[in-house]
Amino acid sequence: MRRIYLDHSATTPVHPRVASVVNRYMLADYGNASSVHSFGEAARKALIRAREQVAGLIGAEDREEIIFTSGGTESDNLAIKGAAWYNRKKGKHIVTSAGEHHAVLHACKALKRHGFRITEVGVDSEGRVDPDEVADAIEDDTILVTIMMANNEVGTVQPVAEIAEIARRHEVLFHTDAVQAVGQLDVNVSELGVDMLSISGHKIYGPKGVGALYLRKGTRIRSQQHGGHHERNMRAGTENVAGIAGLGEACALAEEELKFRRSHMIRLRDRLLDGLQESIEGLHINGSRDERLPNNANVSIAGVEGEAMLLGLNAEGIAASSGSACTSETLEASHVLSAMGMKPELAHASVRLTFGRENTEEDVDYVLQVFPGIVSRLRSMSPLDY
Amino acid sequence: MRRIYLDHSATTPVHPRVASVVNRYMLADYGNASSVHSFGEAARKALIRAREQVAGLIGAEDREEIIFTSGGTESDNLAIKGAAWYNRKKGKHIVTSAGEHHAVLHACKALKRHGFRITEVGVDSEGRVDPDEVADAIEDDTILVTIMMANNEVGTVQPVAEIAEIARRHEVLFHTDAVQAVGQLDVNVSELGVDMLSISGHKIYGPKGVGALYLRKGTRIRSQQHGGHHERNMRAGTENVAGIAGLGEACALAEEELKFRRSHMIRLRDRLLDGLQESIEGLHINGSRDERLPNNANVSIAGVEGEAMLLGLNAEGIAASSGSACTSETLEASHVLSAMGMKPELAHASVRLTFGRENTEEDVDYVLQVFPGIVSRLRSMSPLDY
Amino acid sequence: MEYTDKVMEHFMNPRNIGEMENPDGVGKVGNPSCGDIMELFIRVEDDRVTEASFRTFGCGAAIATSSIITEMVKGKTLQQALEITNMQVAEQLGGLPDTKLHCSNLAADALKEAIEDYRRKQDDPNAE
Amino acid sequence: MEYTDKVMEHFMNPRNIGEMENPDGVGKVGNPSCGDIMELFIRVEDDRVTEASFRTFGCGAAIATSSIITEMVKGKTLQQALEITNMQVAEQLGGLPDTKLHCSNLAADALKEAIEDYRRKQDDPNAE
Ligand SMILES: Cc1ncc(COP(=O)(O)O)c(C=O)c1O
Ligand SMILES: Cc1ncc(COP(=O)(O)O)c(C=O)c1O
Repeated sequence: MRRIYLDHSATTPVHPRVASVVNRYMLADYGNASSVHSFGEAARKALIRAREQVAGLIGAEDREEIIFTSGGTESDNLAIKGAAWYNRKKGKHIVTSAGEHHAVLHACKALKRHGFRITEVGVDSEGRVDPDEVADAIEDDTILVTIMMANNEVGTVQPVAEIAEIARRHEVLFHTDAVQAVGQLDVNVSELGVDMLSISGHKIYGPKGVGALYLRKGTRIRSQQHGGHHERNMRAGTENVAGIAGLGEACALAEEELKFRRSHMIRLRDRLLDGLQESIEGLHINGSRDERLPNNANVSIAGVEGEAMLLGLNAEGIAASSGSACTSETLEASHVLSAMGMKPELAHASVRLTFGRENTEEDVDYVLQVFPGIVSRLRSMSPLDY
Repeated sequence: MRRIYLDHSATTPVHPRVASVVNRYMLADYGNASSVHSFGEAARKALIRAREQVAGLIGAEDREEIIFTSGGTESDNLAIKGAAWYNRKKGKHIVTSAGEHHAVLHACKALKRHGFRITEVGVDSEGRVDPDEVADAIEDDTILVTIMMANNEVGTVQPVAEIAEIARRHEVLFHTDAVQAVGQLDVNVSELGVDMLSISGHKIYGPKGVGALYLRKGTRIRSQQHGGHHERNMRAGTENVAGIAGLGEACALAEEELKFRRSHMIRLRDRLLDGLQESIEGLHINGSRDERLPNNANVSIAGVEGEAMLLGLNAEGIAASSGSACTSETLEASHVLSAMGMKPELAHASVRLTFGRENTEEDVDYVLQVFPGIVSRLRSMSPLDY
Repeated sequence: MEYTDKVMEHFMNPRNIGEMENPDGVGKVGNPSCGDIMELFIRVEDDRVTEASFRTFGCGAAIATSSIITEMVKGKTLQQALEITNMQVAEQLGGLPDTKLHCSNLAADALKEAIEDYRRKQDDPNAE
Repeated sequence: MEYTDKVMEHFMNPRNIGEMENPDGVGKVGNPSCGDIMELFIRVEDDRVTEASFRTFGCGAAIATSSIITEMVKGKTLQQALEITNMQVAEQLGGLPDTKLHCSNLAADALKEAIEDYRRKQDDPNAE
């Protein structure tokens, strides 16, 4: 059966070039980067190279501004908890938004137990944060603003540079979760003016279980994992050399391909959205149509539950995701769609299709060919109108 | 040039069988384990299988007792901080030993900032912890005892079952860092009677950047990394499916090979230690000769600094490590050798050679052939006597 | 969230779908905010369920449980039908994933409502 | 902790090793607890260092700096010798890793001590 993977915001396949780098450091240059001998030296060189590759992609000035972590979740946790604990004497207030990833929201929530206060600014019906609301939310004892660069569910791109400017004006640290943005948008830490920025390997054709935190020179945070003196004392634990080298290679690849990826994916995305809108009645596009990730198509299809659509699509070989309660571990509809003010029956009826570099127009046409049939089959048994 | 890797306690090469599993989940079954579709299903199955493989190796009753982490350091941090925060209302005192890995010692130290008290029991001249001292160190508000199973530097094996029994008698949680023990010794969580046990992939021919924490059913700790509901809410972050599958395979391999590994490595180790003692004057074996990891040879060679020996060995193609200050990031001699009461000049003169499954008698003979020459060359320029 | 083959078979080929014309009893459970809405229609003759059909907005488990209960209930007396539990429905499907067991396994509840609806109408033939 | 080729060359083939018989000056720096001990011996004629040798317990950097300073100092006047800095020694080796720069880069200190020792002996020829 034809299998079409359209869930690249959940995770991407590892690019063969990345995999071959990973293999080199698993099988040949397998040393521990702390070792004096030649195996250790090869590992250290791999770390330096990867740091340069990551720094290069995001326009960091110095490779030492890159801290390797175990993924986007850890990067978010380290940035937020690290900044909070380091600055706790200056203040205990953090500003974030209701549309953030759980890695951000739950890291903030964990800090509440320790007396930190969290303000979640809302998002509009397209999922956008209003910079003025962020400005209003900043209090005297605010120490950190964290707003994501692009939303993982609806693909909405946030006005991060503008918000970073506001934070800077108030002398508050600014962190952005750029896990979905990197590799699709121009991400330049200088132009954005961010102090910290989170990256995850497996969203950009790199390995799972590896990520990075950009930490602007001079920005001080408190380490969250303790042990050896790795990563300039910011993150203990034997460096995942193979994974880090893979992340580096994935970043180099992203830099090479950025233009192609963007135009390629926008073309596929728009072909899909236009086609779906033509062929399916009662379809609603979620998120901003303009300020949107190139690879993200997210729609709600009135009267049809999301998981059921995913199963139907999967039976036709198409891999997608949904914000329906039935696909979340908490059994609640997507907090992002809810924050956007979407009615529950539409939130449960959402489907997200996210493109990757290897998708083709034929893939889109195949989806357009089978999707309407799935919808009408499910609608034929649905009690809801559309 | 012949290259002989004798630094397996620092890290091991990834076994080809493990690498091929990792590759499968990087390139083919690359789904996110949270996804509904078939790619997600393949990933979920990989996690289940790996959990069973890890549980199998350490005799855990239920695969759900295994929590995957980013490595031994994170497992130690999660166990210690997780237990401390969960039980903080019961008490704020933790007992550990001076010979623990920094992942344990520094996790404990980090808790001090939050009002926890740490007692470090000493070790004897062979690096052993006295169970009676642990018993004496337990106070009314002790909530956790953490003592490693085998020391990573000198290879000394601790009387963990006995200490676990003491902890249980005092109704205190017991954690052991078994990062070096697993794959070399019989590690059975039921027989040992431990509540928590740390494992790291890259010490057992698995990938770096992945590890596990055994958490006995019913043992409650507080999660340290927040985000999605992964790992039964104990550890957020997209599961490193390829790495976890690799760790699982490495555990399966360890179970198959355990007997062979032990006898093979004991033979090599003893051949080396006997040979060195015969050919080098002023040589001192560090750690216990009997209660010792099969793969660990650690010696101090009076009058010769450790890093210089490593460079000499490396020039002959031999990869080893040392407890000398010059090979540590802190520029202090090994805290383990110091805790054993070793004089600084001997601590700085230590060399650790740790065997792996692929080493041979010829490797040992080659070391025995070149090592004495390196020592006499360095001694010829040393002002110290031996 | 792995479904058994039986669940997938019922999801892909659900039995007895659609609204029933002039049903003898209708049961509705769930609500849009929790993501599952189930409507069960029954026809009753001589105190036995002779026909059942459903309309469901919900996940795979919700659809499969709806489908299979329309088969399970056929030919059963009302008393027998009332004894069907959600657990039995899940068992008939070869089991359901844990989370689904607790949230999308409502078919037996819908059947109970349908039977109560039937009985209410019997008691008061003029009721709508 | 990467060493330059020059460091490794001096480490593998150190120049002028060993205790000097009847040196004109001896400098000792470092101590066992910090892991580096360096002894530098000099012979002085007409206010110039004509010969130098060393004994060192220490890491690669310690040995290489000891070795190279015995070459650097040869033929220099005492005044010129005193002007040699640890930094210059490191530069002659093509640089040293950061940590080594601060801890095992003691050769110029040893040289200074040796020259002071020489001068002390000159001032008081009976001194041991
Ligand atoms: C926006 C965003 N932030 C953070 C994460 C977490 O990253 P990771 O999957 O590497 O833990 C993800 C993906 O899951 C994401 O999409
Ligand atoms: C005894 C011991 N504990 C913990 C660790 C840390 O594990 P990891 O290297 O996976 O962070 C190591 C190895 O570095 C170790 O030897």
